[in-house]
Amino acid sequence: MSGRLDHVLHFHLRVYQVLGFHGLPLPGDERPRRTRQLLRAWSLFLLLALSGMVTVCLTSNLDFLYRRDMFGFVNDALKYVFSEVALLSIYAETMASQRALARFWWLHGKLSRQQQQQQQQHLGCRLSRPVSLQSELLQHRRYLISLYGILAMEILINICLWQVQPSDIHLTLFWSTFEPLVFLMYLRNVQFVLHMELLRQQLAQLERELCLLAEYSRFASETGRSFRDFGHFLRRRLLQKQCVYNDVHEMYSCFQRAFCYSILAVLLSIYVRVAVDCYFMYYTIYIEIANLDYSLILPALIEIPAFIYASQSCMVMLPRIAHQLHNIVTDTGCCSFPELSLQIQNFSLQILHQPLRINCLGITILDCCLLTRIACSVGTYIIYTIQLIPKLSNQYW
Amino acid sequence: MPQVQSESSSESAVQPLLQQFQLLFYISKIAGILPQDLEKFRTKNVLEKSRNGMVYMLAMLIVYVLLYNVLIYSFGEEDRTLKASQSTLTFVIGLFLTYIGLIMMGTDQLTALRNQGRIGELYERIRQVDERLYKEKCVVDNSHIGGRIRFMLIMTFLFELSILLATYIKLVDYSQWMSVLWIVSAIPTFINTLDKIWFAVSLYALKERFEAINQTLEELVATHEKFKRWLCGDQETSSRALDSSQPPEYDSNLEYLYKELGGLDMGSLKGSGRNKVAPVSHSMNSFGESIEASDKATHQAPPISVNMAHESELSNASKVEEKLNNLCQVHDEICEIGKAMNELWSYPILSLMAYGFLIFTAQLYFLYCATQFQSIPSLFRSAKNPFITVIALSYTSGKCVYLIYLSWKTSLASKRTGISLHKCGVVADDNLLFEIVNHLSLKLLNHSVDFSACGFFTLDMETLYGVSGGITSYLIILIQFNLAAQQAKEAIQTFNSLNDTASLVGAATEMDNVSSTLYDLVTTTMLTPTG
Amino acid sequence: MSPNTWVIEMPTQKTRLHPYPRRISPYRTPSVNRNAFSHEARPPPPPPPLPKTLEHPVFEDIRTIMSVLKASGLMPIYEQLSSYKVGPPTKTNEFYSFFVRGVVHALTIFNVYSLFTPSSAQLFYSYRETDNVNQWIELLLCILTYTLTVFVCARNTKNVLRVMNEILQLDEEVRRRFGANLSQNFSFSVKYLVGITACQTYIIVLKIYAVEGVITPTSYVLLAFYAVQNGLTATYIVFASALLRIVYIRFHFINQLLNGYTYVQQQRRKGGNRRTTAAPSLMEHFPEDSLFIYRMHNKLLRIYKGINDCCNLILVSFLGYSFYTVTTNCYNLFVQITAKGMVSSNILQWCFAWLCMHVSLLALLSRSCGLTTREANATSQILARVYAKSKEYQNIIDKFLTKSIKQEVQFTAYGFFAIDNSTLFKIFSAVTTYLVILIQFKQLEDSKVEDHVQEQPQT
Amino acid sequence: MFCRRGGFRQKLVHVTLRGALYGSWILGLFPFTYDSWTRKLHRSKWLIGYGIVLNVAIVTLILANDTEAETPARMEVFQRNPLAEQINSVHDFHSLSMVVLMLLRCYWRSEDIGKILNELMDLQWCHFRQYSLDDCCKFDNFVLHKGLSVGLEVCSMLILELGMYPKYSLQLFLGVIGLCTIVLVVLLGASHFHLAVVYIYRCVWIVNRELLRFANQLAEGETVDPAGVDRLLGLYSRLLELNHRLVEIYDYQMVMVMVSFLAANVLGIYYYIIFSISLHKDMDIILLFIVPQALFINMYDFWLSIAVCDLAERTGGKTSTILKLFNDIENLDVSLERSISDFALFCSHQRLRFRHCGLFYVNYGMGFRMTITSFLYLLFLIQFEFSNL
Repeated sequence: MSGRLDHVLHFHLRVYQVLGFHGLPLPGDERPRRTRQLLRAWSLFLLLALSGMVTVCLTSNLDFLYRRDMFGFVNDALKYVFSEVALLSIYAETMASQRALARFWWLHGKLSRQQQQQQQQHLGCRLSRPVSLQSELLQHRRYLISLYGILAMEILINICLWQVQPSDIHLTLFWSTFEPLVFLMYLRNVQFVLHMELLRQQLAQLERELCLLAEYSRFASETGRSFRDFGHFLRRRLLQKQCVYNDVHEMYSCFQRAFCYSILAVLLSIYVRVAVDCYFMYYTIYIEIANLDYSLILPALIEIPAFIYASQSCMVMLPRIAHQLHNIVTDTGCCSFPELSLQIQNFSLQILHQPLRINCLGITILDCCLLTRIACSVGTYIIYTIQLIPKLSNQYW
Repeated sequence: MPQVQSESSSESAVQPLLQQFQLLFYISKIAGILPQDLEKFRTKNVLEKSRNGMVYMLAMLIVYVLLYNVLIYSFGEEDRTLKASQSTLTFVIGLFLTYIGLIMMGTDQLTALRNQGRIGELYERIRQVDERLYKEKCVVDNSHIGGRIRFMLIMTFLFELSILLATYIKLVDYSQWMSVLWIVSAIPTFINTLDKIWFAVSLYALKERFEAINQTLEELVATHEKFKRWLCGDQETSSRALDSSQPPEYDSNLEYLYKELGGLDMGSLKGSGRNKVAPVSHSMNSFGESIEASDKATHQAPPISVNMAHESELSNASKVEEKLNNLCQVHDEICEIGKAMNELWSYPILSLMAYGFLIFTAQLYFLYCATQFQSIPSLFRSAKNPFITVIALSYTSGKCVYLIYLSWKTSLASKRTGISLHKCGVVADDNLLFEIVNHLSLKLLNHSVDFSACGFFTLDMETLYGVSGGITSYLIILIQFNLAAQQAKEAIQTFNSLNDTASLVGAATEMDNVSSTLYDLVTTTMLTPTG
Repeated sequence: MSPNTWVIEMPTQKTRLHPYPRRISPYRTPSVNRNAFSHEARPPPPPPPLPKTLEHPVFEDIRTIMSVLKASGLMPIYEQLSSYKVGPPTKTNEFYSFFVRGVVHALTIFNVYSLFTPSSAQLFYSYRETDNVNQWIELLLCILTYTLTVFVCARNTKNVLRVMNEILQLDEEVRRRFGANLSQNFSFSVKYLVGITACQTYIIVLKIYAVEGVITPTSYVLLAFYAVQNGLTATYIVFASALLRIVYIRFHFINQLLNGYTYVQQQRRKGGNRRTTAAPSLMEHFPEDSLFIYRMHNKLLRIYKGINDCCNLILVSFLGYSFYTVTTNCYNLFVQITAKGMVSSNILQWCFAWLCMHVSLLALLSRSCGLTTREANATSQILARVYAKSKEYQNIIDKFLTKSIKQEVQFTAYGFFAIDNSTLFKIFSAVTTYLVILIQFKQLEDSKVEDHVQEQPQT
Repeated sequence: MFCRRGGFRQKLVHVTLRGALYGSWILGLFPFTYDSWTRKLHRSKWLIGYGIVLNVAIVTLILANDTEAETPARMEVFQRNPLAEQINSVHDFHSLSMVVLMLLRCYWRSEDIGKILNELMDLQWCHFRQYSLDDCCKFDNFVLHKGLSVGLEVCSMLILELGMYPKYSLQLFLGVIGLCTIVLVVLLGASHFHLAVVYIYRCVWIVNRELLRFANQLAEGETVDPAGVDRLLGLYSRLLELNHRLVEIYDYQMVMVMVSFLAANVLGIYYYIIFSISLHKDMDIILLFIVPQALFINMYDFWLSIAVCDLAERTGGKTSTILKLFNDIENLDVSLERSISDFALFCSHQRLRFRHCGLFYVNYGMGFRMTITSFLYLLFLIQFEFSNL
């Protein structure tokens, strides 16, 4: 069953299809063209429905938004507007940039097939040994944790909030309309995590194989025992790895092509939400309203780190690969082999040319340094807004 | 750039890029942006300096400045009343901001005057590059650049007219004849936009040159893959090796899907030429060039498979070395041209960025003021109406962002050349070729085309991050000061603290003067503990 | 000096000692070489007439500024051993500069003492609490900066001499090789000197006018010393940028040399030769030249690092000081402009003088640093434009390029931040930040005042 | 040049290292036993248990008799503004969690730590033994400084605690002693990392020196076998890998320690300002001596911890500079050329940098930014202070 996706991926991609995030038919469902058109139509429909809801929220004079002062009102409006932008970009991308996505999955299938063939060669001809579900879960554990952990947390907090919070017309209206958007954004975020996780797995695989090569060569150079044209063998393998790296890099570029806008929009909206809610938190403390809905930012606080952690763990693979590559000993004990080092240099130059930087539209590299910046800027804006509060309060009421 | 056109344009030598610029040139000549000679351009498509053009241009500049001052004066009366009545803060900011546009226009025109000779050389160099590329059998066609220019011009007219008319109809009282002067208020942005269209289109042309180089390399790769497969006729076995291990319906699905999705995928992987060309709509999303490139590769695949599959250039290194060398030299030449162009336009770009930053902030701030029913300087009356504000903001920010985006894409395209080069090396594994590839890729690593505004900041998307941060924080600060000013104003009746208001006023002005530094405090000074 | 610098240092001594004759023998008589590259102070060979006419070609250009620095004990009064070598100062000169430094420190101590005693109270015009504090901090910063400068200069005497010697050595090599002696008119240094002195005197005069009442001699001393401190610090900065400019010229020279081999030049020369005679093979000198260029580049990098190490701390403190000064002056300016009624032209002029001086200094520093850094990093880019047919030439090119991937040099202020064109930019944004904060403090104070005034009638 | 009195210095360094070792053994912070025959460290469960018990005891001791609450000065400050009190409570909680996390990490990852230390010792023994280590002054300097700073920290802690209180009691002494031991634990735990870093630094330094020797030999016309360069490359990559693993183990602790140091500095100055200016206290011994010395020592230690990382990083950067020296040597033989360019490529891919949890690189630039940031936040705090005056 090498051709198919494994169960976990299959299931989750189905989920994303239902949410209208994944516009491609899965391998194994017949009449792909029709499925594709259906999916497109479905995501278009979702987009229209949700934006309609948002417009209603923004325009109606029911208090979907915080009415009691101007600033709170603006903040709520901001939340809605940004999530609307995010929705727009998400569904537009789902409908428009399927080419890159298809390419991504095609390459993924190709690479995993190659790996399986290699494994079969290694393990003799025990062909098509079915991959057990448990091993799949193990394989995708990071993704699963980040998905279900935050999901559980969100739901838990919501339930607690409903228990504790004195129900207020504004809150009920607001959260009943805003929560779905939050969930959508969050699931999209996890979809990015899934793709990056796949990338990371490929890279990790590559690193492992290079490590093996390095081991071989070290062994050969230390003991001087190696079979005929061992260097040639190493060189062939390296060439193969170069092709693999090329494909992985293409996967990466496809990922960026497929998701860049929505990555930007989703992160931005989450960020705005966090900043705004922090303001609200301080504000509610400041004017002693019994209002706990700022506790809902806790999951949001985790979402950005979850994304950034995935992308970082993708990006740190690259220097490791280079490290393993340069660990290959060129002059094996029996025969020094100039072509091999030529190959190594070529590979490392290739790595220099094809860096793996996950940056949404090149705006900023999404690694943990971003976290520090985000934290600091949130702090600063909080300080500004807090300084605003007294002036506002005696101006507006 | 598909093969067909190359065939057609093979006998006719490469036509110069400037042919496409005719419309733009005439318009900007009339508007007095370019001093170059009109006759020379019409006859043989070259930009040459001419004294008459200079005189005309200077005259235009002076006229513009005069008109603008008259405008400011004539619309200034209410400002004076406003200064007495309303918060002086908004007044002073407004007075400062009104001249930014003028400064920007002056910068553009004076720079154009300064390097009127060098622009011609620039396009001459581009033409030489085209010829060299043509020698290497990769043909760049400039046909759709003209369309691009037209599109941009139309957009500019649309924006300017909509802003102008909307403001004039809604917010200017056209009872007294002075109000006709309002048209003048659109001149600086218009001229600036024209100037930037020159820059943007030339930049785009450079980007296309880079893409042409990449595409040539990709073609080499594709050809060689076919060649190898043709050489060792184990095509079906290899494909079996891929396909045997999977259920048939999945395979057919995939085949179908990729035919559906514009088959660059199967195309550049399996080199099979049975695909559709990508629709143009896809070719502009980010990394679009790769799509185009490989599309072209697959597009001209059939002739390969028919006649020229039997030899591939990558097979003998000595022959391909020459070609790769030339391509690298052309690449480097294009990088140099990019640097030169950036150097020519550095001051206008800097002024444009400063202008964009200030105007964006100011417009939002005045919008806020308008919502608080405070009166705002008369030249920014467009801020009274949120709809017009949105248009104006999208116009201004569109200019800045498009330039930044384009330069970013260009540098990306220039970096992709190394990747394609390595593909060549990997596909034809041959030690001689590997040595060549190493050598050239070392060279390519040192070719740098990065656009910067006077070395203050580079024009890539990173800048947007800083700019947006700056706009937000300064907006917040301004609003803060404004609120304080309001309170002080209320306090005036009870207790006379004139100092305070004035100081606040000055505060905001001072701050705004200095705030033309693009990076904000958040990103530069304190909040980036990044390595 | 850190014991680590020898890491770079050592080879360039040892290697320079022996191998040269063997290496560049083909076009040089060994005897001259050995003298040229050996360090012992043997009587040098009768130098060719060229250096006779202009004795040490580098420091001729910046003679004035050097003399100022020598006189103020910031620079060692070195002996000139040969036209391409300077030696350590003699005992008397050393003692002289030592003495000057002692005097400076004594004055500083006196200064600080009198700052903390009421004797200097009349120097601080004060219309506000905050401004007075600013004044104090500014003065202390100035004193600190100058003292630091003196200390660092005293400690780095040897390094400065070493750097100079290397520059001279390099010049000699260049001259032997190409007969070109690199020099440029450093008139900007003189201009800056004049400007600085003018500014300082102007400021002093303003200050004296500003002070009301009769001025005690203590305050005269204070003012004079204050001016001297500022002037000398500024002079040192100008000197540093002049040194950088010198290095820049060298870098530029080798880049030009390399530029002759790029394919563009080659084609041009081909075109030229086609018309005239048969072209001599264009790359024939490339191997030797490339070796020469690489060596020069290494040496220049070392000199660059040396200069950086010498004025690290001084740069940091100066940047901090001028940043603070610019901020406070902008603030004062703003207060003056906005405070209705009590606008005193005196203070305005004072602020403007300060702003002019510091901004121009910052601009000079950042510009020269940026120029030099760019030129130093441009070498690999130019080399990447050299296309050679034969394999060994390609290897020569590769060997440099490989080692210069992602290895850009930077002129850093003690590793805190890189100094280049963007520094000015960042400094101004920082100034904005602190200005905002200062203004907010001022608001707070005003509101406090109001509250008190409002409370009094009620109580 | 500095090492003229090398012998004495060596002894001093030796004593300091010994002191650190025994101190951490006593405090149960170093759960390894040294087997001198195989020259290896073995993890021992007993020591871990001992450490856990000891530290839990100390923490309970502190919590049992925590006399901080009734310091008059503090009380005044907190009555003065509640914000300070909130911040202070946050900081206390943070430091407590820091201690817990440091110990837990130390025990939980002790396997890996043992591996790393063993490999380090192995490297020392096999490869770097034959080189003379005496003239690495920075190593000695840093070790001495570190020891000094730890000592000073504890002393200033004592002075601070004892000086702030008007009345002495047994409870107070117990609490202070417990506090000081905990502080000592934290400092030692941090200094383990720094000592490891400085060891790595020394190795890299030696690699540089070897490369330099090669360069000189080549320049003097002798020949160098490429195997030597390859060996150095191998060592270098092993060192980088060690460094990577080390940082990965220690990063949480180091981040917390740094943050707490910064916070301590900012808050200290903040309280100081509140106390001196807005409470209009007259200058007495507390204001003049105790608080400032605590602040200075704190900053000194903080800066030391940044300086060592920066030192190592710069030394790593020097390697590529040294490699450039091979440029101007003509007729290098091919294999040597190739191995040198391999080295250069390796350097272009990876350098010796310290990046904690990917959050920030530790070097002077980062230190500078941290200082500015904390200064700004201090300013904001003071603004609040004044605004609710």
